[in-house]
Amino acid sequence: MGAMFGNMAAFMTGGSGVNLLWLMVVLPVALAVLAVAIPRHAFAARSACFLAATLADLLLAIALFIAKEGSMLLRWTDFEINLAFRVDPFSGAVLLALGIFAVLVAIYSVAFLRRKEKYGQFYCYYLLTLAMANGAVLADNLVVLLFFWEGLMVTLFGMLLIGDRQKPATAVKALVLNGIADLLLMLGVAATAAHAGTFMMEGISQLPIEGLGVLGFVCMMAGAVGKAGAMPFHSWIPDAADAAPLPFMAILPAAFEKILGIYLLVRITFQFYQMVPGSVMSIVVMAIGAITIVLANSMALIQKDIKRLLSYSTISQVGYMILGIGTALPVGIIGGLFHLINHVMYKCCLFLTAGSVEKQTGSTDMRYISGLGKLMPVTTVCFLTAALSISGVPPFSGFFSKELVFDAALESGMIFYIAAVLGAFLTAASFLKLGHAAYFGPLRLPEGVKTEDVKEVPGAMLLPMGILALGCLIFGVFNALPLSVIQPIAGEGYDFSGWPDNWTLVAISCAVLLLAVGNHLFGYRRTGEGLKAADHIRYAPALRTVYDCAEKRYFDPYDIIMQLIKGFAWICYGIDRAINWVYDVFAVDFVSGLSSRLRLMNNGSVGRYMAWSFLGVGFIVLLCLFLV
Amino acid sequence: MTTFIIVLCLVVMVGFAISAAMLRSMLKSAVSLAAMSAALAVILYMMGAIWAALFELSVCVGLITVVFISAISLTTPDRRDEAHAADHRRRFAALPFILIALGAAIIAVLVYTGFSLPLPGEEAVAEATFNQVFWQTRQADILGQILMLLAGAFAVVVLFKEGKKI
Amino acid sequence: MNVLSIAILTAALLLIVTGLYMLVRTYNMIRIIIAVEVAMKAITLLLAYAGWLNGQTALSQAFVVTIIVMEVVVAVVAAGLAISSFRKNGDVDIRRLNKLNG
Amino acid sequence: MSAGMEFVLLTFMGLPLLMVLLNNLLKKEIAQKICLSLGIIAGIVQMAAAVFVFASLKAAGQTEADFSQFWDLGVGASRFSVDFFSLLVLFCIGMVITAGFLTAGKTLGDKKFNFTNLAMILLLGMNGIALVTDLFSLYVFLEITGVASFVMISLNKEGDGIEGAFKYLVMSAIATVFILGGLAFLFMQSGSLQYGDVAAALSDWQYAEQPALLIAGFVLVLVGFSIKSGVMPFHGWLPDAYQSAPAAVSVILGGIVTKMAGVYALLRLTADIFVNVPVFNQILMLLAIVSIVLGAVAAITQTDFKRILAYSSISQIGYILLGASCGSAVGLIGAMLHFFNHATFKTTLFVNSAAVEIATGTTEIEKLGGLQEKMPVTGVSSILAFLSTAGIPPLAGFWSKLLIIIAAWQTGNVFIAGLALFASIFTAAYFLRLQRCVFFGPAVEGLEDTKEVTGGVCLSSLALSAITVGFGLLFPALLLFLQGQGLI
Repeated sequence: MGAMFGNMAAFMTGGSGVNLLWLMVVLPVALAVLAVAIPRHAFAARSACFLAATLADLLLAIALFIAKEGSMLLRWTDFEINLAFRVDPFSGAVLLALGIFAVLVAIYSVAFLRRKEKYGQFYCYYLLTLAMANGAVLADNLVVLLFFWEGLMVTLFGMLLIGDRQKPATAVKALVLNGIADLLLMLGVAATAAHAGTFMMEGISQLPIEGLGVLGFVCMMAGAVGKAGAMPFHSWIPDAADAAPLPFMAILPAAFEKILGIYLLVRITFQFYQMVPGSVMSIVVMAIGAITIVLANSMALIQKDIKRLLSYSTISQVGYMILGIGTALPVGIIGGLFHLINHVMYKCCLFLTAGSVEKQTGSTDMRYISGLGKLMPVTTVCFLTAALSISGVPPFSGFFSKELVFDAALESGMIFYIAAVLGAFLTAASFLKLGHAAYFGPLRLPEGVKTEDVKEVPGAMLLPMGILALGCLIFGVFNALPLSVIQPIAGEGYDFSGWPDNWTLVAISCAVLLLAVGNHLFGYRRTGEGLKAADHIRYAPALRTVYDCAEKRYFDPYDIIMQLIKGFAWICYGIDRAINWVYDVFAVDFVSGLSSRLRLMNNGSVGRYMAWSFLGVGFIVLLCLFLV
Repeated sequence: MTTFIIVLCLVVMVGFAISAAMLRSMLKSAVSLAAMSAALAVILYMMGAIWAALFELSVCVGLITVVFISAISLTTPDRRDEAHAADHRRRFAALPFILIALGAAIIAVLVYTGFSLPLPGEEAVAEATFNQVFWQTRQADILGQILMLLAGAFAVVVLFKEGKKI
Repeated sequence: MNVLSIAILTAALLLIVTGLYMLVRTYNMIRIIIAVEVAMKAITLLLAYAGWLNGQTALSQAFVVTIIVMEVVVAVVAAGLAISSFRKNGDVDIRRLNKLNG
Repeated sequence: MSAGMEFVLLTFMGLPLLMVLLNNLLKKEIAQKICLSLGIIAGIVQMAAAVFVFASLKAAGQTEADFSQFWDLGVGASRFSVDFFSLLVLFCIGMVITAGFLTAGKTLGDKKFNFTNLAMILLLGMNGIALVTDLFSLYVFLEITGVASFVMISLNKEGDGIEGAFKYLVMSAIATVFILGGLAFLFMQSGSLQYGDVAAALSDWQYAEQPALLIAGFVLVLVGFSIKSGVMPFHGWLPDAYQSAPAAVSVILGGIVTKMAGVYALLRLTADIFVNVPVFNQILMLLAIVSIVLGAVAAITQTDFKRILAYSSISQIGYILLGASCGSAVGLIGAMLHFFNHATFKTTLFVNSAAVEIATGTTEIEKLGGLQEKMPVTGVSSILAFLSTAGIPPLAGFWSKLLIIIAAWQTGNVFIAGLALFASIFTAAYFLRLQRCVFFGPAVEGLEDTKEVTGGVCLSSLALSAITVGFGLLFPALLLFLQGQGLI
């Protein structure tokens, strides 16, 4: 007992001085509980508690980022499954990023969720998600990592259920897809631990990818990529966009899941395992990235709803990061991570602008809204900044990270470069369409919404959007700032800040952008509507069939799995009926029959009771004769 | 001599027990019970348990019989039930045969296995008198008796008092 | 061989069996109480005999005296219940007591 | 041992006696008003005293303490003494008595005065059972407990009370005959009925002069206490007695009385006396598993709230006895904790049944329905108690059941352990049925105006639910404490 407390004390203080690591997890959880405990009507108190939690978390993250390292260990079993936390420069930076986005989206959510039902649940899940994400980043033990990873899945499920409790199909879909990814991760963790001979992450270093390592690497990578939302684990995100509150989209699929997935991917590919440029594994990862870029972008292009378009675009941007990291070249890794930071910023910002639109007009469907630019100028400016950044227009941040990824892709193979450039074209085209349709052009509002009601959103919602939009610009112009943090992760002596070295690539990128503008103008001329600017691609001869199939969800991996499962279930049905009969009919009849017999036995006559007792005595005596 | 008296009393006890079971009249059953108690008192006396014998005589033969007789007189049904009486005889007809068979079986088993419980010699008998033992070592029981009598008193209050109103 | 031990044990067992047989077979509440008393006589006999056997006569007497007191109170309570039942139902037939079942 | 503690020890026997005296010496009008408060005071003081004595014993490093104040006892005397288990049980008794008296205010009308007298005698009887160290004194206090409960069941002479009481009396008398017969045989061999002496006489019972007598002795004792505790197939009287008792009485009866009279005694016997008699444990284990399964099965088709609880009691008693019969420290501790838990959650449920009876006038579940919205406190505490009974983590019942099943597993009787685990499904089944019929679903006609019962009933179900939840959450700490004591 005493020893346990001593252990606990050492755990909390980290041996010397105060250890903040455990606070990163415990504090949000505690405040989540507190936020729920506060009465429902005290919106202000709950929100204050909620904001305080995210702010405190940010402060802790800053402290850890500055401290750069620290660790703690609570030994609870003999076989290495210990609660171990560790922070190093990389995870410190990731924690800081999580903290910043958590605060920004939290401020936005408070304003967004005012006068909405179930905001308390949202706060609670939000803080729990934060705690789980912190735990997953801090974990220094594979089992602990897995624990927090699964915790994220649970909070994700909960958040999706807030949106539409009556039709939990989306939540179930997300749960199934994430569950598959997590199962793969679990398998990967087991294989990796067996391969390395330890669960402690600090003890796993540069394993060769061979034998058991192949299984471990592939499965863990699938888990990480699945969390990040790359194909084929992506299909719940657009559906979630329909169901869940928008701050959820901004924080989970756009920010946290990307950060965590890519964080784990980097850890796997460069710490746990030794991925060599040009190796089979590298090509597999790059292929996933490239396919994701092209397919998701082409889906994004044809969407008519802002949220769905952003969701597909989110998926496609993951492709760039995976592609960059998959090259295993320093420039690719740095590009991928830089793109991650940029992506999270502009995509967060984009989702927040979409949230503003929804808050004011009640819809995000571009068929009903148009020309909001004059009514919501600040939102429009933020949108524009972020859209320019995501399209890769210099000197916004997205341009620089994309250039790095292009560089690495070209070095790894022409095909990947072509895919990346095609993706850039499609991205630019889809955001041209989005911007044109929603913010410019003639004013159009959904039925029942009056023009005078639609005005700029409150300051608390503008502030996070503004900060993020500004960030897009700053990280582009002063790109040395983020790169100085990212570059040490790939190794010593790399410097990719400033203007890209390869002017040819820059020229090609600019040409692609111009091509996208030209394409948009062509489409606009043909149809006369910004929304339909991409229709010539949508209804192009060969693509038409493919898109039709895609819209009917023939390519949705979840639906394919479900079809397969349905077939399997049909086979199982017969067996199931038989077993069910045993449970439903046989067991219930048997038990209720027995119960009725026992009731008859107790017929109210004391003589009967005595008779049973004497029978019992006789039985015991007989038993005694046998036993003695 | 002691053995003879005790065995005789035992036979008397079993006999009265059978009559208590089989006699149709409740009153006679109660009296049979009293007779049993009296026989038991004799046995107790022969075993040297004088106080116990005294209590058995005064309480069981006296008090309990009074309780039974008053209870019987209070619960006499309004009508005599001849069918019930015949039924009673039928239900208890098997008892003597069961007892004879069982008794014979038990005696046979005990004799066959050479069962015997020797009485202790004089030196092994504890010196303490009933007074010493009862008042000095059984105080918990005495407390229990007091409580039991209290409980009996409250029981009488609850069970008999309000009955008059009905 | 000891006649006394065999006789007392046999008699005690027969008394208990008589009492239990009466308990099961009778329909009269008062007779049930008598049956319990019959069985208790056998117990008294056994306890006194046990004390006689191991030389603890005084202790066994203390037991017997206490048992007698307990017995009386139980008999009084049981008689009280029988009388209450009689006042309620008009007789002391145990077969009437079957409202509670199942 | 401090003098203060000796006085505190005396409260276990002295205070209820004092309350009886007070109740009867006061003017009748005053007594009618304050009698329930007297009972509540007695219950609460008993809980406090139990905690105090426990703390003093811990502080002094002792495991048991005799009553020596005012008692000048000879050698080999029957004396009162407490150890940790008795203290736990005394605490339970105080708790249930308090809950019973809190319930009595709304249910008993003008019978409060007699109720108080009898409940105090009952309390004395139960305390005696917990405190004695002599088998014969145990019988004496059993009989006191029995007589007091017979009268309390028939307190309400208009209802079925007399029937239930008489059945209980008859079965209890048979049990007494068996117990005393067994004691006589044991006494023949041991020459004393002190727990220690009997245990010594039984330590090598195979080599005794007449092992048959000892076997007869412990079989008879086992049977007697089994009847008293209502184990299947000796259970006939138990549902009838519970169902027919007035609400407040069934709280006390179902919560603690039959457990004290039968189960506690059996626990004492297995822990202190029949340690070296494996046969005893084997038979007990068999009875226990039969009770667990059949009790739960029988509860499934019952139609009366209290009767379901009664059958559930039979099943739960089986769990306690299963733990005790394992013969290991883990099993015994599991049994003791389950004893405590059972006292808590079953009292909660009986208080709830009393609340339902007060609010609607019936306990037949077919006539009830949709009370959850009308009686939220009752409904929620009932759910908590039922989850604890079914052994759902992290409520208290889960932990004790877990210990019991682990202990059963360790004895090698995997089949029995599995069966005990499996029976939890039946537990869940009958409680779900109860919950659905009484609390869920639409309100039945005629019950639209039902209101939550306020006052003592509500208070006691809340407090008991808090204990169930709190104990469940604190259980790991308790486990660490027990580990620290070297008990498991």
